[in-house]
Amino acid sequence: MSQRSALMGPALRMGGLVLALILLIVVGVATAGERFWSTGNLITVLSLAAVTGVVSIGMTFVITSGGIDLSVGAVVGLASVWASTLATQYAAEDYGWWVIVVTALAVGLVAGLINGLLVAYGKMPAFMATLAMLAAARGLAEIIAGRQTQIVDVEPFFDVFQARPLGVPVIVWIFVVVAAAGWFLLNRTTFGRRTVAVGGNPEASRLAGIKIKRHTLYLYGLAGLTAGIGAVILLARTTAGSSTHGTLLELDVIAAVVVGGTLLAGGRGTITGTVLGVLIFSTLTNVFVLNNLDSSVQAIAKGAIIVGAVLLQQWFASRERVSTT
Amino acid sequence: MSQRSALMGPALRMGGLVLALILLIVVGVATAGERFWSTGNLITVLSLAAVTGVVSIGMTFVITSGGIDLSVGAVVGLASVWASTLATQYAAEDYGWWVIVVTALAVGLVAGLINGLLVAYGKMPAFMATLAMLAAARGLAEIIAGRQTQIVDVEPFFDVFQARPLGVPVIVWIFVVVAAAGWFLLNRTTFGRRTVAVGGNPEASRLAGIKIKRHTLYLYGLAGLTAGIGAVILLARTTAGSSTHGTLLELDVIAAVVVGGTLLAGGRGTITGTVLGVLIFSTLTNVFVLNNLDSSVQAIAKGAIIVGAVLLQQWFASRERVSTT
Amino acid sequence: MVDADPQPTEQPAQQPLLRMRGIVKEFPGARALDGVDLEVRPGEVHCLLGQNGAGKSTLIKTLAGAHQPTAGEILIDEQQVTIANPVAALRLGIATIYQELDVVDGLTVAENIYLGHELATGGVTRRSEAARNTRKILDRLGHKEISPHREVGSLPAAGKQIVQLARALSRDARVVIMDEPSAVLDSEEVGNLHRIVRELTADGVAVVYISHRLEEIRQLGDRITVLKDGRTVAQSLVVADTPTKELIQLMTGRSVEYAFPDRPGVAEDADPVLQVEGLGLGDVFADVSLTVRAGEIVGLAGLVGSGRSEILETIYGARRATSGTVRVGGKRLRSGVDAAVSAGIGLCPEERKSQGLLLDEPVYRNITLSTFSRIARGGLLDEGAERAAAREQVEALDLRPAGVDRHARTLSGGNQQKALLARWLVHGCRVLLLDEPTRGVDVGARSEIYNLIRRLADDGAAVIVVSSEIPEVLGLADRVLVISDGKAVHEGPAREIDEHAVLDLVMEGSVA
Amino acid sequence: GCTSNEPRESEDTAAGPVTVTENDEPGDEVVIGFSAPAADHGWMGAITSAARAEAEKYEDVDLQVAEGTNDVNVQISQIEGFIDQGVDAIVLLPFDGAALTDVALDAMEAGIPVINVDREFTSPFAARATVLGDNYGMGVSAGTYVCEQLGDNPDAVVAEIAGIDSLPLTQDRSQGFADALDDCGLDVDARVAAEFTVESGEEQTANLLSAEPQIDAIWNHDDDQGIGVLAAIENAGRDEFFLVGGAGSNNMMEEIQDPESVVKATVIYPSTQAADGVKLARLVAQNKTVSDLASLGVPRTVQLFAPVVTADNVEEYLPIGFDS
Ligand SMILES: Nc1ncnc2c1ncn2[C@@H]1O[C@H](COP(=O)(O)OP(=O)(O)OP(=O)(O)O)[C@@H](O)[C@H]1O
Ligand SMILES: Nc1ncnc2c1ncn2[C@@H]1O[C@H](COP(=O)(O)OP(=O)(O)OP(=O)(O)O)[C@@H](O)[C@H]1O
Ligand SMILES: O[C@@H]1[C@@H](O)[C@H](O)OC[C@H]1O
Ligand SMILES: [Mg+2]
Ligand SMILES: [Mg+2]
Repeated sequence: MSQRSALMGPALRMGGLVLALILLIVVGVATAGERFWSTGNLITVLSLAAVTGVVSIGMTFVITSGGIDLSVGAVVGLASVWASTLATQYAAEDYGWWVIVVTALAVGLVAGLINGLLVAYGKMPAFMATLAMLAAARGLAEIIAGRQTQIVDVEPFFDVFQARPLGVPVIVWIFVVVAAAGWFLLNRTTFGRRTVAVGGNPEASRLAGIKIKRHTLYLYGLAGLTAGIGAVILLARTTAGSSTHGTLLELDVIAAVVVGGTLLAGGRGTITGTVLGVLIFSTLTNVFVLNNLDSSVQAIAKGAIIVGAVLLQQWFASRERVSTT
Repeated sequence: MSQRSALMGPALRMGGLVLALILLIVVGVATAGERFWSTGNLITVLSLAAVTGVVSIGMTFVITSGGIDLSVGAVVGLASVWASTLATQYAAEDYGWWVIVVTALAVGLVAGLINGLLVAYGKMPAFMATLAMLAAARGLAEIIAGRQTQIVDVEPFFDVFQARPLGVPVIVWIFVVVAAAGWFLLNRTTFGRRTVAVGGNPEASRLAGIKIKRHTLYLYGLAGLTAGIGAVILLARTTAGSSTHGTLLELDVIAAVVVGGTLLAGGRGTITGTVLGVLIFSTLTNVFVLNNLDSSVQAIAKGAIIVGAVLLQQWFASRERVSTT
Repeated sequence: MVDADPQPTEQPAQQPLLRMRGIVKEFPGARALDGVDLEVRPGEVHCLLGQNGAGKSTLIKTLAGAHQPTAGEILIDEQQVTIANPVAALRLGIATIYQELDVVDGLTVAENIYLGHELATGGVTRRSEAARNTRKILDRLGHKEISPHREVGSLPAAGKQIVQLARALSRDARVVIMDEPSAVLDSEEVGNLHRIVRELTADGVAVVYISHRLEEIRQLGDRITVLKDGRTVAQSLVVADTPTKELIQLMTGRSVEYAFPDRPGVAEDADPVLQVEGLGLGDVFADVSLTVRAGEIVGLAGLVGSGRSEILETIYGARRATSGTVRVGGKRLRSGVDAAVSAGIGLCPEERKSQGLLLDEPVYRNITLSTFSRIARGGLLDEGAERAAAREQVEALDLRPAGVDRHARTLSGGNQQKALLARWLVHGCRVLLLDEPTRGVDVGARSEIYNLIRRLADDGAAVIVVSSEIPEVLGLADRVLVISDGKAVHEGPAREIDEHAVLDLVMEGSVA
Repeated sequence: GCTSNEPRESEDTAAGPVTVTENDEPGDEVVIGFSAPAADHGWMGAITSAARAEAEKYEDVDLQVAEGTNDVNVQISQIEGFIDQGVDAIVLLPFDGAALTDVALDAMEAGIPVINVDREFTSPFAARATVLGDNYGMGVSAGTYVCEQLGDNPDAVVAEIAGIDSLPLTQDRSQGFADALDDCGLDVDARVAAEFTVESGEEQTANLLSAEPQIDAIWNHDDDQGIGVLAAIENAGRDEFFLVGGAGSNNMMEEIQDPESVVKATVIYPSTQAADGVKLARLVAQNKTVSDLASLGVPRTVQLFAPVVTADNVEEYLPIGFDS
């Protein structure tokens, strides 16, 4: 019984999400038919999900640990700008496309580590520390970009990131790989288990010998890193760096993670849920556009989906609780 | 001794804020001289602070109770739009300017109560419930406004709200009155005590017989109401309703409240701190404007101020703990 | 003997495994330890005794690396060591079971046990090996039925305690510290725990054992160190040679009669104040009926997890009953805590900190938490009157320290319990529901609390007490309900039943 | 060939040599307050830089540039500051014309002439002079161009990628576009709205292209978001349509020069209008007259031309392009 429920629990919890996604797909097929259910369109949906998706994986870790990162959108902007300055592009011409990638990842990582320092060692509430980073990163990005959109001209970069192995764009593959790695990291490694522990009971974790400060530092670093990857994807998709990249991304990301079933209070996280959450929102946008619907209506639908998904989840969770007792 | 420390504690905590504000004022005087330190400019600073200030008072209650309201900015937009539709304006011409005010307050209140229902009775995390409201309220505002800015033509409305008794604009008086009422409500009434109790330990409060659901409902209603007042102020200032009013206001408001010393985790709230927080940010903006400084630099400064204020506060708090011995 | 020579000299040859000398710990606001000495030998059960707030938990947290001592030295095998953090302690072979249930609800049993020392290769967890080892340890603890893959959040308190024990065992420790491990366990579990402790000591492991249950210390302990006000007042007394009376004298500085107050008996015609009929809550408990008259104390005895707390909480309206009714003074109660409170029911919950107190609020606001609205006038607080009401109770209950503006966090467990009782004394209750009112409370405070409960009943309140200590239920209550597996299996006067009979009933019930 | 609506008074900002007149002789020192929305995209950035550059040219102008902001509440306080400070003139590109009207009126009442740029106030008394882009006209120009190219095909699929939908100017542009298409029997088959950012341009376009497997023409309101629009088109490997841009950025003009590109035209929305505003403000403050006009005084309204740039005339417009 306890064995079964341990396996059933997550499955049940996922139930609501899968249901919601299927519902959206049904609506998509019913209203847009083949225009929706075509390889091309499905790839569009996945491509559009890539940035949010990758960043959501990092965010899943942060939220699972009981934290939050409001700065990811701004960090995506900053990383995209830094990785596309003329200096970076010259270096990329000289040394290789990876210079761009490394720059973006490094910027993301460093910004994340600063967040981590403030939260872990400065003992700032994560909300405030990352809100400060949000403001500062946007400001810095604007200064670096001089408020210009920076067009990337490094062909080898596009050769790599706009390729389509097996017909699927590289950026979608990146999403898939990051999600899989995130799943493994969260569920199969000490790092992941400690993340859950820190979120569930920080004091117990500390007493069990986990260096929670250092761990927290890493977690925000990880979130920053995924923001860096997000920036690379955006560069590849838009061919340009801009200080406006990632505007309000943080809200989409947090919504996807929490709608996916990760507890905002920490102590429970699910990568599968996050991926489903991301897909639900990007399918929603797609269905709306396919039907030429107004973005205002879409905003309302988005609100409704958040409410519906969270309530449904709670309903599943309460059923589950009854069934285990 | 413990009596004294109970009084000293908050005073010490305020210390950092007052210091920061004085610092900013010194910078203002040093860099802009009379242009900064003139009645006219000080009134400009206060007028600018009015919307954020009023909404921050409501937010202080929500955060003190352990919640958060991300929707206030969107609700300000929605209320401003609804209170300035042609229908409302006709009614205002017929019955009086108060129709506009009542409409704005009612819209704010109802939106807040819906948040409250979702949080209290739907048991949704406040972050998610109000994020959903953010999306939905913006969407609805756009639809109602038909994406047009709605100009208010009701002269009596402006007669009231653009007056300047004792040389100070009515909207500044509104801020003062709301802040005073908020202080009284939080510190001197059972409503305030309940708010602190619910934020400090919801389960204990519930078991002590406090109706925490109903109270939570009221709290979000209150926050919505202050958003409605904010909308009235914006209407008075801009003479127009717009679905873009209040964009990103929530972040400024939350920053001001938390920088002011209200605990993001709940259980402790301070209206005085909130007012200081609001003034710090609006003075900052003003000093930057007077010195023609770049908004990018300002964003970075804002981030730094958040970090500095929160860290300083922690330092004061730790000193305070020592000094009570 | 104690005063004459605190150093026992029976076995001078044996080298102490662990020695703490002159340990001082200052917190901002308190000198928790003021020169403590402790000496522990391999293979012994060394008991730490002291009133609430004496410094026991602080001492062992110092040993566990959770606190840094302000002064003093720690020696292991006569070598001086510094224990900078919990990892260092574990590395030195010191494993600790803390007083609070320090488990992570979202992780499985196996993951909790190996938290911080995961079985892993290059950071990747070896899950099946962890599960296998966990099964072995649980088996050793007599809890085969707990699956290593079960989420700990779904275990009852006693189960979580088992997990904590298992975690300590998994560490291969030389010293295992247990801070009130028996507080959440019922008698059967306690027996099990004692068996494990003996196994450990047989292997040469030293156990430092903290408990407020003196009989337990008699049964299990080899030597005792007594703390009072952060100082060692007696070191390494041999249990067998030290009478209980003397221990109490050492702990409290006075002699306390560890006795229950007299039972005046309830008048036949006393009004039934609380009437519960056919109450049920899902599959947690069913068909509970009971009547409590004015002046009567009814005890609920049973194993941990048998559903007693849930019964109280359901009567109180904190859980929504799936069947049955509750009446107070003949009037049927609608559900909801607020209805119960306004009908004059009060509940002192099981978990003081998470369910009872606003830790960062002053004591007086904790005491008036259910009455401040009533004291207020038209919604305006009257803090003067609140302070006065609180001060009155603080004095009556001898709550220490007496300042009502102190934060509740700074009170020891026993005093926190008194503050909770004071809340309902200010409120004035027709029905008082007490869930484990003496858990973690020292002997001195304990008998004060017993007297207080009796006095409340004598003043006309109807009282229900839940306690896992059967003698307490039998000694305090007029009438006893034995609960087993969510059913009342016996009801009768407390005088007519003894501990064994209760245990038999409980066992039968859970077998049935 | 292509025209927009006839400008009532036009100043030749499009191209051509800069005329130096006696107006450029230094006069009394004037302090001009300048306020505009946040420079969060190239066009708006160009607006401010052009204004600054213009002010640099005059030793008698002290331009006080307030930080760009999209918060009307903050922008109002900036104007209040200018009034309080007693500047000689204010050049104001409001985030929302309606919302800034009242404070502009205050300024006028305080005797400070206000030059309104781009987004129009709702009261004629709120500005001494107004320099307007022509948003409706922009839509008309784009629509007319599309009609010219597709006019003979009534089934042609026309798509529109609008800018920030909640701005009145976007509504004006869409209206102009729809009206012009209507004249040749076409309509907008699919419409999405981006946010003047590259990212949103890419995202919305990707969805749009998925939704419409076959398109004949697309009008994109804004060349800044156009970078993203083009990227999405590239990503989807589509080229069966032609694209018309909006605003007139350098890189769209370069695309127009490239015969391979889907970009065939863009509609100019001059990023020099705030610079014109500064010029006019100086003249007003110094009590001068626009020299090429016979009438005395600075005109009340200057509405700029919204010409269509195509491969034929792109050379002519390149000098006034702005960087995204
Ligand atoms: N974190 C802390 N901050 C301040 N003072 C503390 C802290 N922890 C403990 N103390 C002080 O240490 C004293 C001893 O507390 P400790 O927890 O060691 O008592 P104890 O003997 O374990 O009591 P109990 O039997 O109730 O568990 C307390 O009275 C308190 O004043
Ligand atoms: N912040 C603090 N300031 C002062 N004293 C504190 C603080 N935190 C804890 N204490 C002290 O720590 C001691 C132990 O606290 P704890 O919560 O462990 O209670 P306890 O006495 O061990 O409770 P119990 O024995 O009932 O479980 C208490 O005596 C309390 O006075
Ligand atoms: O984005 C620009 C907008 O802000 C301005 O008002 O008009 C031109 C546009 O391209
Ligand atoms: Mg203790
Ligand atoms: Mg219990």
